Amino acid sequence: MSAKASPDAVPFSEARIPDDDFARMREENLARWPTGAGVDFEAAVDRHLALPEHKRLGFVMRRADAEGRCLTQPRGGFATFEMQKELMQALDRDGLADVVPTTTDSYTRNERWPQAEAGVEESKKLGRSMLNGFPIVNYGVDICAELVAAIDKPAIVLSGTAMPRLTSEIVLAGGYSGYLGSGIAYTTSYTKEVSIEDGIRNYQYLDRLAAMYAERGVDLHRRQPGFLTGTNIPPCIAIVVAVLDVLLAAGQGVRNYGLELGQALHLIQDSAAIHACRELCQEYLEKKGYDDVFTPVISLHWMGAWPYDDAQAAALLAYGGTLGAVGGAVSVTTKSTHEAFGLPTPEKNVEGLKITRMAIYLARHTRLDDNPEFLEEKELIGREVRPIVDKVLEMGDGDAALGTVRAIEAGVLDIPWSPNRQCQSRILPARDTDGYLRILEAGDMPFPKDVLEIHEAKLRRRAERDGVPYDQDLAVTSVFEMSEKLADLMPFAWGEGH
Amino acid sequence: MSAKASPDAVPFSEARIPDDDFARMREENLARWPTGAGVDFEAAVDRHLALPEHKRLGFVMRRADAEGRCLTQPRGGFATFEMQKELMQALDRDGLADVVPTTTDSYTRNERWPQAEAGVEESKKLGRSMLNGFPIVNYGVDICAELVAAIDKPAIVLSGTAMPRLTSEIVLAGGYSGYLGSGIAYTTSYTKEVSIEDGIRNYQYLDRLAAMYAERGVDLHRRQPGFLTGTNIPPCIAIVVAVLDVLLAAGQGVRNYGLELGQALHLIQDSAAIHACRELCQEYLEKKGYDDVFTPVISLHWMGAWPYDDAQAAALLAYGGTLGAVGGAVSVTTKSTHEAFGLPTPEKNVEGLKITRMAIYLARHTRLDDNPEFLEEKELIGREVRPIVDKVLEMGDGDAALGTVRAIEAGVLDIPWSPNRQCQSRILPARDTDGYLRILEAGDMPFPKDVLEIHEAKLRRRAERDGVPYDQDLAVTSVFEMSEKLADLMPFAWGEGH
Amino acid sequence: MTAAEAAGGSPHRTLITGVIGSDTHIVGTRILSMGLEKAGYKVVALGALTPAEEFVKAAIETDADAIMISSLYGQGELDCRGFRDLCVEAGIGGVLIYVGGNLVVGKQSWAEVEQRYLDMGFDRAFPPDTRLDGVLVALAADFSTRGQVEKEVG
Amino acid sequence: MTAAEAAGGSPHRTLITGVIGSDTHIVGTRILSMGLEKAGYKVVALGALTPAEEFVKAAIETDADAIMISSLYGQGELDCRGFRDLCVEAGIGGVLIYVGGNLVVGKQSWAEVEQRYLDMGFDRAFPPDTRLDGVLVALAADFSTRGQVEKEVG
Ligand code: B12
Ligand code: B12
Repeated sequence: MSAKASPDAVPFSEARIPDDDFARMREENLARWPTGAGVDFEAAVDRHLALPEHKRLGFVMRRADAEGRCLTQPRGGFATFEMQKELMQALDRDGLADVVPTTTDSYTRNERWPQAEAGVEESKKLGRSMLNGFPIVNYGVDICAELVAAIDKPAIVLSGTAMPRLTSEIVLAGGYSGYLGSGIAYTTSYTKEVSIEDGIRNYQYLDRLAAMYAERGVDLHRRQPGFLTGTNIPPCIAIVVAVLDVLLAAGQGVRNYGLELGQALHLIQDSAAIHACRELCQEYLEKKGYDDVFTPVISLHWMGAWPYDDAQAAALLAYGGTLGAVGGAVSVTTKSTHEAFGLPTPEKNVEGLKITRMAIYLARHTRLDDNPEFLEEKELIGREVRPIVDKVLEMGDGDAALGTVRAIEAGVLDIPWSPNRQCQSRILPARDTDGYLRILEAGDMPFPKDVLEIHEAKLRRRAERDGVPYDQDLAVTSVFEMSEKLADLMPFAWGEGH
Repeated sequence: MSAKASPDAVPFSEARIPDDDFARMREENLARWPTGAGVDFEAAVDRHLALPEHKRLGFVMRRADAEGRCLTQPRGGFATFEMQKELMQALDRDGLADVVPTTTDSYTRNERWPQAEAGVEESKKLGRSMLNGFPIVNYGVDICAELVAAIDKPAIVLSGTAMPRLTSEIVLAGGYSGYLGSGIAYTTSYTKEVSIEDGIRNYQYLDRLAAMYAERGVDLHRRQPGFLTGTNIPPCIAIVVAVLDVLLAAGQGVRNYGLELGQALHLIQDSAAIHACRELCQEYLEKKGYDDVFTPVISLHWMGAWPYDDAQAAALLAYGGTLGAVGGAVSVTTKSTHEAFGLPTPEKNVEGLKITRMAIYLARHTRLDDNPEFLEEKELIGREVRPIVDKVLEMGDGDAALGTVRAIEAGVLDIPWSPNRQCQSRILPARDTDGYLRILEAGDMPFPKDVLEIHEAKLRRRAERDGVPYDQDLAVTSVFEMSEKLADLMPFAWGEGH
Repeated sequence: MTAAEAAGGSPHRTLITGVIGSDTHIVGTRILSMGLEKAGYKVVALGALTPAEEFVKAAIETDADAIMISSLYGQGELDCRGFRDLCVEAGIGGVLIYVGGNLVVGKQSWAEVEQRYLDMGFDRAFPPDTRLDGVLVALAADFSTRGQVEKEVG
Repeated sequence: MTAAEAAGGSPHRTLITGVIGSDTHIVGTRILSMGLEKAGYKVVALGALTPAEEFVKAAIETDADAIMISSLYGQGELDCRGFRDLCVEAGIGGVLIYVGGNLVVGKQSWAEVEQRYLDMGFDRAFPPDTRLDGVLVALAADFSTRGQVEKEVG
């Protein structure tokens, strides 16, 4: 085991990894931990092809999109097999989840498998999960297959990491038909020391692997986590990264690729973002000559700080369903009223699913596709995204991989609140008077001047309204906003109240 | 005590009750139950004028409207003073209610004060409320004043009845600054034997009384309960009644008159309804020469059958806040997750308020005022409402009171699911494929042919989609819809699921 | 064929429906009445706001087999007390009496609520989420037992 | 002046901040660090994903007065075990150690969680809804007691 996979001989670029190189990379990779030996690609293909259609996420996402449905999918992982199975069954049966997740723990994500092992032992001893997810590499392929068999929906792995090589081999071999993660998004938001180049390489591996399944008729669903650091990410930033990540995935042969967007919590902005994301990704895919990549958008419950009050959290859950349904997302990834405190119990997770599902049901007919404010905002997003993506590609002489690494180093591509050392993280978002997420400081990102003026004007209006200076504190208060007490957010407006 | 006040000598019309007649009517009225003697109009005026502005609902509604706020107001009533005070304080302090209610019990509503008295005794004996509201007439003026003093918000009385004469005298004397109820809406939806004429007369009394306070500088808030029978009321029906009720109130001198609308649970239809309601009421007020009646619209949480599942109910609560905020309602009247089962405990009532308030906070910026579908729907509502109102006024030779009585008899004005014998109740609404409430059967209501064709086309599409005949069952299933289990409303779409 | 379909009504069986007391909630009783009629029963619908005495009167006049009382508004617990006695006094003490709806104030344990109504002399009590099917099955079961009893006695 | 304003920091007091273990949640520690600096403290910010050893190393190198550990992702209960011992072994056993965030997996009783961390040797533990003000007051209180003790001892 090593925290970093050995450097690959393949030169770094967006090009498809050659088959023989890939074979060698796989061999090295699978040797890093005993359970790697359990991976048998041929058997895995058969396993997938034997699954009924409704348990294949690739199929389910395509059909949901074609039928205009909005699905629900929770997150969820606990330390032991028993806990994990019980959780997944509760989400499937009681929560009516359309897609059932397995979230890995953070040791697994950082390839600290011995520590994960210790966490399992400790959890068994104490009778409660000491890990924040399921250490799926330690458990191996057969256990994956058992979990997939325990539910009657497609299963997806959620593993926020820049190092998905071994995890993905094992879970795909075990019958999981969905895998969340991407090189740019996760490396900038989940790691400190991993270089963007390594992160991208690692996901090129995963994407090539997924494409290998596809070549054998297994239409796996790959997915990009556009929520990034989850902290007031304006749609344009998420979408720039989505465009680059999907180009990288397409380069390896992926054709079924979901795009996640964290909710901005504004009905118009989120609808605009969902539409713009898909359109802009398709626009750049086309430019690169890909006309057959399926890119459904998935809307994520508020990814920033949650309120500590159950009732407030319930409203956020329901609104998240509304935003996803009205925005035309193909699926909503859900949270629970426990979000501000810790991982939800299966019951609370189920509750979150049901609140969201009912909210989706209620709003499933409503679309804002010809609403003037929506059209305006969507257009603005285009004006924000294209200059950045164009510049990134230009910096890479047309290569998305090279361009991204150079652009992040130069701050041309920047992520708010990123822990990664390579990322300047000088861009700073804040919420404006109308509830839109805007850019307070752009760092070195080359947004057009007129676009930045719009952002500044709107945020200056907020500073005025709040009677505070126009400074970084606008960003900090925006981080806390949704976690504030209702009595502070919306007090009785007259008299002292209480 | 008598269930019906003695017939008034004044001829029945929309005209203002002459002062001397009114003085006589009041005298007779106050003599009907001992607590009537506690009413002292002069002292009452002083009591109101001594209240701080923020405890006067007339003021608070005007300011909320001017400032574009959306308030929250729950319902709530229990049998004894102690229970009622505790409830009101919880709603005020813990629930952050902007307006604090006192709901009367159903014996009080039907002027069965001795039965109410027995209910109080029984409640004290059993230690739980045996009445579904507070028997405020039995308790009298001073207790009203104590309740008003116990909170720091304006207080409103909710008393679904066609017989508000004595109740209103007592609570207005006691410092309540808001009173919900109207002659047409409540008589058609809360009574079986009371004639529309008597119901209108009774509310003319109340409106005249409120206007008498206004003449002395006390800007009370009167309010019309446009939700009617709460059962899939299409906006046009509610608005026709609102127009007629506000004309009657204005005729007695009322100038601060809220219009309630039960939510249709469709973002576009509800927004359109809220705007259309206010505009159409103003249009007819103007026609009648009233240019100074303040008519804010209040949006009510779903008034039909609720789901039995807490999570589903929570989504309905939150969506109700969204609908009110986006629609531009000045206030939302809230329910709780206990709705399908029974009166909520103070805790559950508080929770309902908080979920709604947070939902309002989240959507407070969003408006659909120039959304094409919204504009179309609003226009359609106008085409539905005007022909009916015009016909009603024509039948009354321009008199709204006479016209209403004749129109209801003739079925020209009809209410779905009405228990009232005078009401044909042949009109039958149902939900269409796009989630709009439409008219399945119009009875004798003179809607234009082209309008009815729109409704029919949309409902036929639903029958097709559901694969059911185009018949009354569309209406019945629409009654149950929102109370169905989530697994039935929105099952996993592929495979058997569970 | 579901159990409910099997439990078709008979036009020889007359059912009184209505909402007791000062209760205006008419939707449930109306839909129930429609459903019972469709299922084959003869239904006499008294509608909302019906005093207890009127149920008894209607039952006597139509020689009814069952009285189906609705109460939604929470005060049914007061309104329904003594209803069986009223029937006994009127000489129809053996009539089948059902009650259904939101039978008490607030969300209370259904088992307790049901017991309270059984103690009052109701043959069955139904919670708020009752649907026609369950009612048809119950009626069929009770009528068949009663038919049996009558036969055995007769 | 609020209690927090009164509790201004001192540039002579050095605080180490960071997120322990494999934990990437940087927002809280970053905002905290900004706030502590603004309040007058000298702050050495280690950022996310910081091994326990690095906290100790930084504390020794900067002669720090306190270590402010964040843990959000739930595995802090494993990461933080033995942290005090590490300090003792490194010869800075007396340093003030705070920990804050979502300190365990799931929503558990705060009183129990706090006790668990106090038992591990932390001077104070802070729940998820902690804001700067409360931290400033605690630091001021602890530094003044320690100042006193040092004075008394010295
Ligand atoms: C934003 C966020 C993320 C972002 C983080 C971006 C980044 N790089 O920082 C992303 C999306 C990347 C993310 C990832 C993950 N997250 Co996360 N995340 C959150 C979220 C929604 C908000 C955190 C936040 O930024 N809050 C705002 C800041 C300002 O507040 P704060 O961090 O709480 O800090 C304040 C206080 O806690 C206190 N404080 C903090 N530290 C200290 C230290 C001291 C000494 C003191 C005195 C005070 C103090 O003061 C701070 C300022 O007021 C929380 C849930 C929530 N709170 O709503 C979950 C949450 C923390 N995440 C959680 C988890 C599990 C994860 C993941 C493992 C993914 C998963 N399983 O779902 C990964 C972690 C990967 C990894 N290796 O670490 C869980 C932890 C569960 C638990 N403890 O039981 C939480 C609680 C959500 C949940 N309920 O499941 N997450
Ligand atoms: C619509 C409605 C109204 C409408 C009624 C319109 C009308 N004229 O019918 C309006 C707005 C007028 C109204 C008024 C009031 N309502 Co109301 N109303 C409702 C609501 C939302 C739906 C009722 C409904 O129509 N359901 C649909 C029908 C089809 O279902 P159902 O009535 O439950 O009937 C089914 C079953 O119960 C069963 N069933 C019913 N009766 C019987 C009888 C037998 C023998 C059997 C076997 C089965 C059976 O079968 C039926 C069909 O499946 C309910 C809450 C809910 N359920 O969501 C509250 C509710 C019934 N109302 C309530 C109250 C208190 C009132 C008011 C007093 C106002 C107030 N305080 O808020 C007034 C009553 C005034 C009065 N004098 O009666 C309370 C009762 C509280 C309690 N029991 O603790 C409820 C539960 C709401 C709540 N949680 O507070 N209401």
